[in-house]
Amino acid sequence: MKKMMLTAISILFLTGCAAFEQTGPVHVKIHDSENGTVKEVAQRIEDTKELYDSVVVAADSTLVVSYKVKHMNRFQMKSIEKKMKSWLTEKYPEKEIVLSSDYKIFMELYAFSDKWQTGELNEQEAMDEIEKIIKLKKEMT
Amino acid sequence: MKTWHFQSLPSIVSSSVAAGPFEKNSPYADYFDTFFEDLYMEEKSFEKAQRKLLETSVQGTLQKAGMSGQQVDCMIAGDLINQITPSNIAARTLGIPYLGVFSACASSMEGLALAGALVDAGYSEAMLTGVSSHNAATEKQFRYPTEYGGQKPPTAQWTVTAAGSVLVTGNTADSLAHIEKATIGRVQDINVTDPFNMGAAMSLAAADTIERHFNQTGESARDYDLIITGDLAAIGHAAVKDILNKKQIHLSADQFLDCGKMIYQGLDEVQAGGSGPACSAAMVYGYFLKLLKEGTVNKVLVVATGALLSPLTFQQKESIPCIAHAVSLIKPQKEGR
Amino acid sequence: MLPMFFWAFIVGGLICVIGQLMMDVLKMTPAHTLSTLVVSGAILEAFGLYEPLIDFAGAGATVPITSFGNALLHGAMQEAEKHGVIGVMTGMFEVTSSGISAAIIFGFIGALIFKPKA
Amino acid sequence: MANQWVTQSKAAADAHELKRPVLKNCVKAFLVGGLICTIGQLVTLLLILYFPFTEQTAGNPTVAIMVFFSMLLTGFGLYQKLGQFAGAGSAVPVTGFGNAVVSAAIEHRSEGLVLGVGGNIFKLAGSVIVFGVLSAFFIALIKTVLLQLGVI
Repeated sequence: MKKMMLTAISILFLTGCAAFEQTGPVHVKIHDSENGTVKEVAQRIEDTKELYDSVVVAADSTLVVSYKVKHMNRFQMKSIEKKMKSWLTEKYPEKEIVLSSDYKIFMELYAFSDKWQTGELNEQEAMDEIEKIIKLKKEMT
Repeated sequence: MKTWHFQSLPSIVSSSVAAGPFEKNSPYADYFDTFFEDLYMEEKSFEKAQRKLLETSVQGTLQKAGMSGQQVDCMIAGDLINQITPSNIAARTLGIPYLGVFSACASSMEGLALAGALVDAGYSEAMLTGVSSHNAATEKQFRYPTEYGGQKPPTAQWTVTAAGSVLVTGNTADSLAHIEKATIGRVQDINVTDPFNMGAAMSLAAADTIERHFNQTGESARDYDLIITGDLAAIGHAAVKDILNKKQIHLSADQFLDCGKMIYQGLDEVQAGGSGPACSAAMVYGYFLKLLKEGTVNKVLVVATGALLSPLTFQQKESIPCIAHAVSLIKPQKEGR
Repeated sequence: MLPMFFWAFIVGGLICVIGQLMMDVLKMTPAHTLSTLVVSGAILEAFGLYEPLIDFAGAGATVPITSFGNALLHGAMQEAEKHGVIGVMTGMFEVTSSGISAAIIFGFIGALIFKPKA
Repeated sequence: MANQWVTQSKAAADAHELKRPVLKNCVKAFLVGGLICTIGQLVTLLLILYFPFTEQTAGNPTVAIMVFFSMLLTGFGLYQKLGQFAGAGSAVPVTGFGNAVVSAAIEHRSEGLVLGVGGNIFKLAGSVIVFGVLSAFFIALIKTVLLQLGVI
């Protein structure tokens, strides 16, 4: 992968979790430059009433967003995703945008942000991890 | 065709019933001779097990009569499996001249009527006749694989795993019963297409044969202690009673019995009751012959019923043709004839 | 995740009730019932209704046989998007192959180690 | 005259027919079918938690695992008993498909591996595959053509 400057910040809003899910909000900040992006996306998700719990990871080339859909709104999961995606693409045309409401992606992203926050990963490792998650997401069947 | 009157009153001299593990639960299990512990009966397939049932039953019958296979003129046997192979292969093992018959579950009385006729006419001195059925082999052929989890409706019947056979000879005082008359049935069809509702399909065949038997012999229900149908089970048996009532033939409840209802009395998993050629054979050759021998009853009419369907015919939406053969048996006559 | 279990139970159970009614009321054989359900799954997906049901009920929609029809159509449509009409034929088993291959493999293994008990 | 007895007999038989306990059957089908799907959901969740599967990709291995369970239950003679109790509740889930395949394979083992098992394995389940494929083919064909024509 091309060497790049990485900025990644994660913000988590966690509400209403089942017993086996991690809880507690986490703020991770490395570089200030993507701070605005993360806050903006997180705010948008919080404002969308069908959604809860979000993990937003922003690097300068990639934006990975994961959230959960309230159960009764899962019927519209695909259209919500479409709406969100078009909003993000419009807003951040320069970034590769990865969007998922998949529970597995959410968990992986959460674990990643945890590791990033405790400083276990350097920038390169973090970028590799993100790539892995993106690959997992793109597997279709 | 007229009812056959067997002037010489051929004798049933011995009988034997071999049955599977489930039949041990039957309230009439005490009247069956041999039991197998599992459905395979030490054989490799259910079809082979069914053949073994028949062989076991025939050997039991011969043993009780103190005879060997060589002394028997002919064996008449039938079953439900394709081309009645269990009977054919058992005949190969036994080495007795052989006639295969098929009237589905009515094969038992078809065999007995023919055996009686051949002895009465003087063509034979000793005839063996028997039938067999095997629950799993029959399920496999007519319905689904045995392990398939299909739900059976309450009208379904449970094929009896057993074989019953008797030895018929010329009239002798030392017999279990005498064969007196036989009425061969006509094929009747009341447009039932559900193979899980065979009792209902067979109702008219049974009623028709009973009516013809009475008309042609000049007898009435009062002449018989018992009138026993083969495997009509709960629905068919009740329907036959209604039909006979309309035909002005009135049978009382304790006079009109059904082997299919009796053999599994009190067992829930069998749905409407028992079926299969061995159902009537096990009950008649095991239980009712004992009653005749003891003199508890003087005269019975056995009306074995058969549904003449194949998996092919009902899949082609053909309704189920049915038949019933009636044989009247009387208790041993000490003085002979 | 907990509501998922609840809805899997409800939706899966309801699909089975539909099957039961087809067998008991319409007197259909199991083979007719299951074939009809598979076709219904494909039709529902044609109108884009089955995938949302899976999102909502998880295994409640993927475990009943209806999902088989959905998956067949899904695979066919996916390939059709890439390769046009020819893809309809080639993509058919892309998504469903696991169920069929599992059935063949376990069926064969079962035949080797088990005997009918009856 | 004969015809009259046919109709009368049919009427008599119908009068005594044992009605299927539809409501009871439906309740049992609902409970067992629901339970099987819940077990499927549990399998899916475990696959997501402990293996690299997403909600999207966990469906296939779940089906395979459910068919495996079905093989065991069929082989030990339990699925048939479950089927009598639950009816469609155990027939409609993919475990019922597995049961149809496995039971046919086991049943025809006595006729050899090629003609018996190979030839009969889809004896019951075959129609499901045939009609699934046929319907999917025609629907996909129509949909693709309509998409290309820009109708939808």
